[in-house]
Amino acid sequence: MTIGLGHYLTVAAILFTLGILGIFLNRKNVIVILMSIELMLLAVNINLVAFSTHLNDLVGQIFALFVLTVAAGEAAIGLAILVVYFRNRGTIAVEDINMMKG
Amino acid sequence: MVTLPALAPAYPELWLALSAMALLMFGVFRGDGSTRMVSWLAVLVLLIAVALVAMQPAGSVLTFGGLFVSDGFGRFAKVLILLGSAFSIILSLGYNRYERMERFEYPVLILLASTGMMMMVSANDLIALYLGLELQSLSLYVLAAFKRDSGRATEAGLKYFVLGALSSGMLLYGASMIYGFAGSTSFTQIAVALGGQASIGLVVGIVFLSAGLAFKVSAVPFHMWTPDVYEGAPTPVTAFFAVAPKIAAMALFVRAILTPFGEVAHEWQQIIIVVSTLSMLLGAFAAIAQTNIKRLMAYSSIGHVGYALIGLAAGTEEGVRGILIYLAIYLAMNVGTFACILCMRQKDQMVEGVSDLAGLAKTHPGMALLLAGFMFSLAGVPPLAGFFGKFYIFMSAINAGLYTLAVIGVLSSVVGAYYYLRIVKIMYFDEASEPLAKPVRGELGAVMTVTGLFTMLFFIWPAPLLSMAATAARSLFP
Amino acid sequence: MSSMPLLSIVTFLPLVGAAFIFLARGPEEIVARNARSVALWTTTITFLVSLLIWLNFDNSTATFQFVEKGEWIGAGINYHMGVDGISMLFVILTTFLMPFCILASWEAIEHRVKEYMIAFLVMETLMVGVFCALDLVLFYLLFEAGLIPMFLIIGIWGGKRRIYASFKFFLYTLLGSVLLLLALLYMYFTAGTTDIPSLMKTGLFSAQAQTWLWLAFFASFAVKMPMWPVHTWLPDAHVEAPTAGSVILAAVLLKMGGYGFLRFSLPMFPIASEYFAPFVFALSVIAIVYASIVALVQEDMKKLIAYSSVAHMGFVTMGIFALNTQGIEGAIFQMLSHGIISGALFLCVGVVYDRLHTREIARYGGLANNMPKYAVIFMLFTMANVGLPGTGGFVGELLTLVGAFQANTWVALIATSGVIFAAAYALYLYRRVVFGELTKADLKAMTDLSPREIAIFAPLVIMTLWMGIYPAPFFDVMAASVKHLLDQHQTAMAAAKAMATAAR
Amino acid sequence: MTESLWQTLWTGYVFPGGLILAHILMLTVPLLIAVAYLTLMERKVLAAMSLRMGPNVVGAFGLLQPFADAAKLIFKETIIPSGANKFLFIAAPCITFILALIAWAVIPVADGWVIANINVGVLYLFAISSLGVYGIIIAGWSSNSRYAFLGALRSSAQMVSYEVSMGLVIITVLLCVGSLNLSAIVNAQKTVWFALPLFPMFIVFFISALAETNRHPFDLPEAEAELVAGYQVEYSSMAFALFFLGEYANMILMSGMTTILFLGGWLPPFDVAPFNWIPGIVWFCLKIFVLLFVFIWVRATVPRYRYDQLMRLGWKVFLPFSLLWVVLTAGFLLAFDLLPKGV
Amino acid sequence: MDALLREYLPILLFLGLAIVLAAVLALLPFVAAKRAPDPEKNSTYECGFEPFGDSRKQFDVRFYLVAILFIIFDLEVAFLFPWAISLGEIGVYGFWSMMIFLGILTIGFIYEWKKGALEWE
Repeated sequence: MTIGLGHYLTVAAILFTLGILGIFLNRKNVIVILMSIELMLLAVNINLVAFSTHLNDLVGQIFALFVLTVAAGEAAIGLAILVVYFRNRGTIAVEDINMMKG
Repeated sequence: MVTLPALAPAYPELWLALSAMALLMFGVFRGDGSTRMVSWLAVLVLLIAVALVAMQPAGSVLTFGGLFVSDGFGRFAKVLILLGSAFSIILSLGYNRYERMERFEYPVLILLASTGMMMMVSANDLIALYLGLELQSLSLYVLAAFKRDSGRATEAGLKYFVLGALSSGMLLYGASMIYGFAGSTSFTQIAVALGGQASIGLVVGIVFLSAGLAFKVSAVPFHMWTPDVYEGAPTPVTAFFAVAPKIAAMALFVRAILTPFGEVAHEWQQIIIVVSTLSMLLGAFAAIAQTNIKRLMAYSSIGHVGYALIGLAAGTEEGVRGILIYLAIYLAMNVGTFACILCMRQKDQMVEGVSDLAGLAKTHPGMALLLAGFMFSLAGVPPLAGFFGKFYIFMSAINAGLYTLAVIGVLSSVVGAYYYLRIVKIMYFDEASEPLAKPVRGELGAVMTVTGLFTMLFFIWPAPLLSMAATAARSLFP
Repeated sequence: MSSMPLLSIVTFLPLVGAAFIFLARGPEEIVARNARSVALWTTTITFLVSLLIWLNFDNSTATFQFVEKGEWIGAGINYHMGVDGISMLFVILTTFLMPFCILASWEAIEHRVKEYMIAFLVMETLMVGVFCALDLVLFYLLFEAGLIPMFLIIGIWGGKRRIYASFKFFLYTLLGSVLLLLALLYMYFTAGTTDIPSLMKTGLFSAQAQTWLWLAFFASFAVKMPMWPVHTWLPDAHVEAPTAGSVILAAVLLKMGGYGFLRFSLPMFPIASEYFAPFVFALSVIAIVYASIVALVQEDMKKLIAYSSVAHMGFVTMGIFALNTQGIEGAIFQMLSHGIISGALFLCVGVVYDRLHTREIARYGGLANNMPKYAVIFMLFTMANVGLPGTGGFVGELLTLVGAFQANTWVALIATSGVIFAAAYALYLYRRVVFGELTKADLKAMTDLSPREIAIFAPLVIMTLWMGIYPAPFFDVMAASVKHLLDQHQTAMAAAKAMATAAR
Repeated sequence: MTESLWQTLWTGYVFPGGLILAHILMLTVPLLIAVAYLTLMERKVLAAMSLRMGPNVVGAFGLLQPFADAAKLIFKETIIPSGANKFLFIAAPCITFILALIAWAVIPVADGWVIANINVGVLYLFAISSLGVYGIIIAGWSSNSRYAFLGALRSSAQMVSYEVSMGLVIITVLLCVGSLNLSAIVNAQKTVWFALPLFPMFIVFFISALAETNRHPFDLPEAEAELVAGYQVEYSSMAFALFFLGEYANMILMSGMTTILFLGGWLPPFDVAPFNWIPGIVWFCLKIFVLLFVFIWVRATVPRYRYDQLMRLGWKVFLPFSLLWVVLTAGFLLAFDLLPKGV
Repeated sequence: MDALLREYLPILLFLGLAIVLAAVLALLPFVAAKRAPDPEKNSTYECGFEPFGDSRKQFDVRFYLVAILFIIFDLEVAFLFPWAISLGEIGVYGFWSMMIFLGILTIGFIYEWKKGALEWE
């Protein structure tokens, strides 16, 4: 059995789905949500790199590099917001994020 | 040896980015005392950027190896974005001082977000799209939580961040699929590669891309963040959110769907129609029960996005023109409305209840008149500007044969009219229990008046805006 | 004459007055006084200027006169104004009634006078504009814009349930007219223009398209008219609106629906009009009978008059869709006379309301004793409302019935019963208010008409009698246009039949 | 059929696999012995510098001391604190140890003497050394002790702070080489060791290496007076020993990296006889030895930094300085057309 | 197995060996040493005091700052790696592109510095 494009895509799709599920099903901690987001972005990167190899085209890898960078920036800002939130509320449990009902 | 790309088409963006950094340095060396000055400088920077955009030569120019396009469509949207940002900075001046969040980062962040938005609008490639979008989003996340000692603001920031990041992820996933199945990230080349038909992988990509973008424009069913973020974020930030990013995301939506996938409209039209319908209906019905005016404006904006999406569903030049006109008018109406909301103070405290407007017609007749104008305009009652926005949107829908969508649109606009009327009713028919504080701040009054006059007198001479929008729309359909 | 943009002057003159009032500053009482007089002067001058239109009107032609055309939105949507025999009289009607409205509000309105006067002047501009507009978009714009001042008039200066009434009025009308908007857009794309004279050239739309477009237009005009069963906003709006508001509502706003049928539905969708005529007949007849019966049991004077308006509008729609000269001319005349008579009736109610602040019929009685002048005037208008020969009401009603007889005997027969009902409820009202014992103390204290009130009623009395005794000038004005309308209709129907035969 | 299958298995998998394993063992065993004797060397050198004897009871000159220590640690009880996460508590030292070992996979000890000659060796090293933080953080967190947790935070903050400037220093070297392959980097120093032209960077790198390995004068995390023993406070027995081994292996690794990046790896100082008679491995070990001696020497002589001083040095001095140096190096190489071209 | 993966095989094997070695060493005391746990011994070290509360609750926000700064600068280094390798080929254009990037980074760095993000105590 050779490992082809389809396998990479499947893995990426599974990871991506896990990431989304992690965001929506997680009822405990916001940090887990941040990690889920990272998981999603990683899934995308797998996709990009797999396609890049498959198409023999470097653009995908460049895209992946940008995604990595932006993901880091996003994580940094996410953490910062989380810290500010924690200082205000003293908790980062998901069920406590309910000041506004909607 | 790589040659230097032509920078001229990106002068406005470069100017903005450089100025933002210069102002950051200026601010950090001068301290928070310089906020007012930095704010006005930022407004100046934005206006100069408007001039730079306006000075761009006509026609479409590609640069940065095809990643960046400067065309009529982009220029139109950019002017709107820049004006929206400038207005938001002006609106924030009083509030920020008042709420003790007067920090010079605020205007700088708005400048950076504007830079990102302009890149979004000019993106001709999935990578450029993503980078612009993220530059914008990251700045916005921070802005949402800018009032860092407020529980609501930080909660809003957190929610916005989580859902924004989720949407970015979905958009990216879509982008990766499109890249993989079309073999390119360039919009132009994707269109060429498609040759009029889309494979299943590509359709998945389009769906995810649309979902991500729908998140950004807060269209149903990806709207969950909007009411909470609008309510929680500091009011000037909400005002900013309601205009500039929405315009940018909408313009991006249009370009990212029409340029590469214009030929395969049948693959995405249904999605847009459904999203648009749901947005209009939810915007109309959910707003009825709101008591917080910022929340109400959130639902209102969801509804308006629904209308604007009709133009995209049509997928025609008229549709794009309709969207652009709609966005321009939407900008004026929302900025004005938020200027009014920012005037809502009682006993040295900001208030946000719809009922706090009671008796406004007696205590502040001028402001009540303007706000009533905005409300009627948002409801789409002629002859106010809001009517023309809807007029051109529905025109494109009718022309594209989307009769059902148009009928749903007009019917939901009647429902929507109900809650706008309710505000007018509260201002004019009810008695004030606790009148709002006087007087209205100078710059708020000025913004209100300018946008109010535009909204109310637009019908007298609408031709210039319409022809500009038409020219802009044409550039998307070479 | 063509050098002067007469229609624009008439249309926008009130706005100038409104601007003056808007700019007024100072103590509230002085502002109020100035606002009243500026408004009165503006409306009077507007009326006088509008008379120039009639004086210079050419009765012999059916084409649009006093045409003005200017670049506006572009892409075939222009600022295009003009009047023909059908619309001219409505313009005059509007400008004629406005000064009375201002006068009627002279003392009745005590707070926010400035805004009130502005709202009325803006309203006048919009109403005149609607009748003059020769561009569909312009028409729609003005047609819809009227909602805003009327909403405020009812909502701010109205009665107890004013909020409910104003919302109902606004949303009903808006709901009806948004469909018109879509139809308008469709027409724009099919015909490539929104110019009304161009659109009136028949044969632009297929029979199927006509059906849908007709329905969309109908939705709007039927609500505005109002026809049964979408009339329910009218009694509420009438009851809650201030007197002048009711006058405007009954006298002018309702006519926009009828005017719309004549201007759009008949000439632009002839096949659909013919097709839907029985449907309209049915609704009209129901409206006449039903509204009359409902009027009989009303306890509120204004509500009673409102229902009588619904019934009278039934005659109008019936006349219009009779699709013959008598029917249409009768309908137009009926609208004009109803405009004056119902307006006058509301003013009559306003007179007593100003004194006793109630409109409950049972609270009154025996006013003939201490208010003889009032009793006479009220009597005249009540009779005119019933359709007594010699008053304006008679001519219109008769002609529409004649027209209806030609079209459909049964319809006409049933409609005739409406005349009897009308007599019943009108006289019942009059008897209960004016005749009888004058028992209650507060009624005894009521004074007769003041000179100002007499000044208001005098011209209305004259008009009513004139229209009843010598209606010819009115018919002269409209004859050519109505004939043209019907000729065109015949041609279109013939063409359609020829097509249908050819297809077979 | 079966025979050929066996044959393929043998020639295709087992034999090359065994060969690689043998390589690995040839590296690992001396490395572990070196680690053991490094501890002894440290004690001896420190003792000598403070005019003491150092260990001298177990075996001649105390040469068997490391083995005695090892035996003692093995027979000690591993105490797992009651509030600790057991799995992570044990895993943390393992991670540190494993990372310290596998980084060696790409280090060329002599020309061609490398287990995996991958072309992104520098990236690999960089990645592995970044992962080192995990062992520490996990240790601090899983111990459920204030001291351990704070110590872990401090030392990871310290490590990441200096990693940035280390990265920038490596960039300057890469600019001169044009390859990420470690052997290529060594070979590029045939004319001159990078320590000379990039002398300031060499110094920055070495100091950062001290901080990276939590060595003196940056051993704040385990400063007795402040934090008892930092993240290791709850550890005992072999779990502690693994940390210990990892730390010393890292020291050797850092010395090795410094050697490769700045001191010409296995190259002799002058490519003339008699220097080039001596095999490369000897030069390599010699250079590492010298550097290790400096490590210990620094410990004996330099006073410990305060934490704020430490962070300031990392962020406010090293980072801007190395960033500037990157720009200067790139500009210089570009201006004088000295950049390596082509691959 | 292609050539690229073959290059990494030794690392994989090395990793396996290291894991085995670490596991053996870590678990050795559990076999060799006698165990006598008691609550006092197992309690965490807190200078002789009774340990109280969860020790992981709150810590200085500056550690977050360092983490955030690290992420940003480490990524910058990630961009510098390929740039440094290929500077010979991308020449002046590449050089100035990176200088712009570093310039922006420097502005951010100055901002942090002035804002006191780099201060301890």
